[in-house]
Amino acid sequence: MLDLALDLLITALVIGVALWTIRTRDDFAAIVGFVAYGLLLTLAWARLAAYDVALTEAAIGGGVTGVILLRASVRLKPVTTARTPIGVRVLVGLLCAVISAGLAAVVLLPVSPPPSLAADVRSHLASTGLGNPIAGVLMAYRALDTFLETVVVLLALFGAWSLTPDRAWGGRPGAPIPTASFGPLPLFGRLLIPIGVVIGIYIVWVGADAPGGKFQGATILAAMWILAMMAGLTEAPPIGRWRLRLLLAAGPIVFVAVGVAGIPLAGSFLAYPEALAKPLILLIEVALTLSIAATLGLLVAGPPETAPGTEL
Amino acid sequence: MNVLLPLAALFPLALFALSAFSPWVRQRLARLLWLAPLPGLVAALFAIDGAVTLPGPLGLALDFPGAMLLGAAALIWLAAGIAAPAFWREKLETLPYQSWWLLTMTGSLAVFMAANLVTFYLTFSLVSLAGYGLVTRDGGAAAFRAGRVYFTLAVVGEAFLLTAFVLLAVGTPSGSMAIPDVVAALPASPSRDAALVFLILGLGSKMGLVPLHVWMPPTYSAAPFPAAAVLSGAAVKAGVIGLVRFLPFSAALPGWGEALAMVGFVSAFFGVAVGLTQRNPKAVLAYSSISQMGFIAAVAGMALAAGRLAAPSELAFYALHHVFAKGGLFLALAAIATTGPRHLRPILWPAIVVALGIAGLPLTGGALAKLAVKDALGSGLAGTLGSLSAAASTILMLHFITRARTIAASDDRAEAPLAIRGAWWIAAAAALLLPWLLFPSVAGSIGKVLEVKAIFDLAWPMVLGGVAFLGWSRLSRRPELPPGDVLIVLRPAATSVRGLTDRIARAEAWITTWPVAGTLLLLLAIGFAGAMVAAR
Amino acid sequence: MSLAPIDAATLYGLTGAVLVGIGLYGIVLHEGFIRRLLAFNLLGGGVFLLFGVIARRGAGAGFSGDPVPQALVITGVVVAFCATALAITLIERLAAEDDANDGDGSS
Amino acid sequence: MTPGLMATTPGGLLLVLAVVVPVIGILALWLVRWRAIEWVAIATLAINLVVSLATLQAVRASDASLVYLVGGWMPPLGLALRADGIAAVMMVMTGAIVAVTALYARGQFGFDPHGPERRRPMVFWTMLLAITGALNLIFVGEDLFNLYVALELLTFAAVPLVSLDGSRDTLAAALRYLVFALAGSVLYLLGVAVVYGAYGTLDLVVLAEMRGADGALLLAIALMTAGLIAKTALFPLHLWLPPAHAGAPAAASAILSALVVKGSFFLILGLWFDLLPPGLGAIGANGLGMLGAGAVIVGSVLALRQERLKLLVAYSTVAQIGYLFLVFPLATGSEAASPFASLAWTGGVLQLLAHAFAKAAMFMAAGLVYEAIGHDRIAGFKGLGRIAPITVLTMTLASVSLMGLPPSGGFSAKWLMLSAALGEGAWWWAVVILAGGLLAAGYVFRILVPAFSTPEAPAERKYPVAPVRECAALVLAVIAILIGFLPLAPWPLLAIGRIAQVSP
Repeated sequence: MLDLALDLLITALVIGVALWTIRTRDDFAAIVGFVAYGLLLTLAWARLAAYDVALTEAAIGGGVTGVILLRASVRLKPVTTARTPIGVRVLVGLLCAVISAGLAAVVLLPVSPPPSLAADVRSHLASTGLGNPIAGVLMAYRALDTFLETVVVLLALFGAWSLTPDRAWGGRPGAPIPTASFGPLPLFGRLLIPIGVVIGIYIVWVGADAPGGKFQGATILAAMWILAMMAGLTEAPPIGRWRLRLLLAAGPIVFVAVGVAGIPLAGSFLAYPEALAKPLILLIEVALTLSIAATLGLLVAGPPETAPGTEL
Repeated sequence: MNVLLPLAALFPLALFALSAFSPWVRQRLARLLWLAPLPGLVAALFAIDGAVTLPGPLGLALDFPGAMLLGAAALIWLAAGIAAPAFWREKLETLPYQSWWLLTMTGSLAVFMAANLVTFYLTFSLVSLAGYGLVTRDGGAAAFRAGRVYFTLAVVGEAFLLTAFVLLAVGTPSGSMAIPDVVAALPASPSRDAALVFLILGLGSKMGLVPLHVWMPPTYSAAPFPAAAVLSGAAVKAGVIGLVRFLPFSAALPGWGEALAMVGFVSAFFGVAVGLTQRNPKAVLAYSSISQMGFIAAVAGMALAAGRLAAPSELAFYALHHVFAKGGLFLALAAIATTGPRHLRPILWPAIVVALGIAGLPLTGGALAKLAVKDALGSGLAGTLGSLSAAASTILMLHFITRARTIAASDDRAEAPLAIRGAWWIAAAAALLLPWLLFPSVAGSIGKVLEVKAIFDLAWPMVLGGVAFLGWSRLSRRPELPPGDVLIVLRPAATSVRGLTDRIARAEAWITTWPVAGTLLLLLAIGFAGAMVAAR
Repeated sequence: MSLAPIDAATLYGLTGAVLVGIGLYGIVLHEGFIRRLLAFNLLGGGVFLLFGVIARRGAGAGFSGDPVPQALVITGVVVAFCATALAITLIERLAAEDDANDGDGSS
Repeated sequence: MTPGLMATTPGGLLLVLAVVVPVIGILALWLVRWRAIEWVAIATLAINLVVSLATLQAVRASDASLVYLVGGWMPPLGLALRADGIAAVMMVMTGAIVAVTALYARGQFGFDPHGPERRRPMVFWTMLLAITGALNLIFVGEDLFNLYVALELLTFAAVPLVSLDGSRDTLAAALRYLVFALAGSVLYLLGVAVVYGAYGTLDLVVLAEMRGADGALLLAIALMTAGLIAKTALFPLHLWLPPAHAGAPAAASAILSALVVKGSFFLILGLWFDLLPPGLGAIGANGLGMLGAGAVIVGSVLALRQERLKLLVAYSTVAQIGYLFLVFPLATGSEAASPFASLAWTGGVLQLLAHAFAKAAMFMAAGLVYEAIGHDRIAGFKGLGRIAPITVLTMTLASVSLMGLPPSGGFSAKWLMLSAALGEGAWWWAVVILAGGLLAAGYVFRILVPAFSTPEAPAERKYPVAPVRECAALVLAVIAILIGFLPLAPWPLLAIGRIAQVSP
């Protein structure tokens, strides 16, 4: 009963924050609302016993997305616009309500027994050497999805870079940051970053058998990198630098190499020979973590805005 | 000899391609235009009953009616090709005009050889659409206005024709697209009536059957003489060959036949009536074409009603004369316009003979044409109407002659270049003499032509027409209508179409605003779900 | 097919359905692209929650939920983030262009 | 479960290559020396073309789908790739157009092998490869979520092409495109969730065997369809297309208009003909047809009114997409035992092919016109035939196909669809097809007439254009024509391996 009350509270809060985020006329307030929404969703995922997802939601859905939104909010002029006529709002509201009602009907009238692949996942998990079933899905059964996802992430970065002004191509990502080599931030950074890096690596490492994994770990690593950049401890490398590009591409390259090696060794693309499954998967995860961390960090930093040549 | 068919069709096209890539050819192209139809002429003489399958859906075949029209069209293209450079002189140097000329010619010649539906549609479209370039050749607001009307009617006509062809194909169980096969299957086809309606609409818009004739007078008025000569002489016959090819003469369809005949006679008399209100001799000739094409449609209709197997040759023969007569008279106008009174006679006199030949002047080619279709019309009401239409044509042709004189050059000693005069004389000779050569193969013994009764049958309508013309010309106030008559009524409709597109554009601008599009997205999601649940 | 029990899964499922509605409303009606993007992310949260409910209901074989939909959500969250990052960058760049133009006083 | 369907077939590896080769190309592109990037991209696309041709050949030879179980895992747990006849045809179309576009785009965007690295070539070639891979995956993917990832990949690759130029207008167009497309994707994803909740699988073949007329499936299909038509820019959801396709550089517009919108369309085909239980689509299919009809009319009318060539061509795409959706009512209304053997089905595929080639050619020609005379205002086209004869020839041939004159792919498509419509007695669809043809003739003539006419003063070419680029555009236009030489009858190839035929 207490559980249900807690769930009720969380859902009420989620919906309330969502409504507020939509309703408020202040863009910045809406962004703050959205970050709060992300945190609440994390709770919701935890309540649904989906800890991997909760971690992902906290790290990416709420975390990095929130950071990027805040980055934008600082730069954008607040726009207040006239409200649409009430008739339109009512009409759209009705239509949305109809769709919600349809989905609610699907939720309220489930198929029984509920379809599930849990048993299938379980029965084949041993052959992957993994303990975390979600890692099994991501790295074995649906490895193609994951592989493409890494390509999507990379492509999003290239897409963001495509918005670089022509003169700034090859420069360092992001707007020039006024370096704060003194004050609390560098100190804070020096203290926090090593801890964060350790935690990030740990999350990747346990991801094979317990909740965690490359995306969540990579997010923490990326966060530490961003922190280091903000603290003036390091600078983002110019986007033209070959080693940076190799770092970005390393994950997909290792992934595809292991995948292709699977054709002769295990009979299929993205199949792992049973004896080597776990080490190979870990190898991919490590490479992906590095690449994703770098990609996320650079996505947060944004495309270059100043011409190259001012550095080095 | 089969190779002559693709050669005839593709030679003008090849010349066009060559000119696009070779400056040497381009510079001389104007003087070479007359060469382009020669393979067509040769094919008409030597490749009768040939058939060739081309790649894909295309195929060519030539039968006797097709060969007559192919030869005639090639000859008028040749004559006009001789006259054109002399008429346009230095203006000819520009390539685009010549490319339109060659493209139109390709379609105009190949349509007579089309063996299947796709080829016919292709060639029919080509002659229609490329003709736009000829109509608007000399620029000017009137030409572009006429061009728009021409183009609109052309594409509308093609849409009708395409519908008809698809219906023909759908109604052919064997799946064949060969014209003889689809026509054989037509009488029993479930979509027979619809196919015939669209066929007549599609071909009728090319032939200028009322009320799809509105493009013809403004177009011929605006088009330069050589262009008008080939358009009226050769291009229009794409519609005639359509009737020849697609009407199922092997099966008597009295209802359809008589309906077509009625439409035809309406055009025949309407053309004369409105033609008399025209002052521009080009417009008069255009209305004469409407009238003549109506007459052909009437003959085709009566033949269809009776299931007359000889109809294709007879129709083609009649049309052959019209190719030379009408094309020739436009060339004659070109000559008259550049000739002063002193040298007018050798141009005008043949023009009078050829013009009256259209009305059936005894012993001319036109008389033979009338005699060839006499049996198809029969001796009943249709026969009488046929004679009356000859009387009407007489009036119109006399009117034409009086109008033609007025455009003669004012410089007394001016004389048209030999090329133009020569081209006209070639066409006139062909109009007067060629039917004599072909008559025996179409309608039997030449002796029929010389019988007293035949001559009388031809003569009395002309006398009647002559008398009527005298009366008409004495009227002090004669009505005048603009070329294209009912087009005047349609102008406001064009404005309202423009208004409609304005409204569509405004609606589109509204739909493409974000909230509206978003709302539509939601609506569609809900709508599809509703539609599928409803279907359950 | 019978009515679902009122448990946590159902509750969150209904929440997901409501969030979808709220998100769609925002996408359609907001003027500014940053707000549309926020609404898109709200909407995404709702969709993922629906996946989560499906996962929860599919618990079995010793797992607290069907791992497959959970894995899909993880992939989906990352993809949604990428979309957001790309869109935000576009929005910023567009704003910068507008600023530059305003500064010129031209166009 | 049919065992033959769910095992990797010989040649199945081709499908993996179709997806992986472009990805490897992208990775290589960012790692090789700057001066080599064009060669990397072109080599990748050449290999891709070979792979797609080999796929088509393998499908034809075996008269069955190619299947590959990725990682050896059987659906529903694992992901399968599958190429049936129509997918193979789509792959070849994509491979060919992308490869020719690459030739057209070589040396463009300020590419200077000896200068410093530049933004636009890097972005263009990256996104071109990404689009190729994403489309291949869309054609061979079989898992609805896997397809979602492919769709997003496609969108993320397409958006930077729209704003490649970097001007304010193109940025705005790209943003509008991206956010509207995202709204579409999220609706699609919603449908995926509903499907998984009801069936516990996302594999189309498995689903086709399990499907029943339950509400969840219908809701899912409705949501996914709505999302996908937003991405396809079907009227009235086409708000993003004209500015995006008109604003992108010519080579990019060619890809966007010819191929990218076809990706989401292909998925709608799959949903309606493979997933939707038979008999339930009748009303909805007519609805899709009506939207298509609206697209044909409104798109064509708007095309008639444009002053600029690229906008005209973009609106022509709106109209031509409309024809594609006429397949739904025509093929579901067909009396043939299998809709895939029907005239309408072949007509629809032909329309897709013909439009892809003709439109790519048209956009490339528009780019060449711009380069030749420095603008693309139709009113200023006088004398173009003299200045750029090959380009005008390209436009003419492409136009012949767009307006449906024989012999051309556009004509064959029109003919087959008209045959289907009139054969079924559904004359109203025939009226739409014919009206669209009339309007297309109108807008095409608006371009060609001035191009063929003689200028008052001899016009001069502003900039030289490499003949190979003119020929690239011409080749695509010629292919659009050559498609018209294929037999005017249903293609057995398109029926190979359709899911609905193998399941009861």
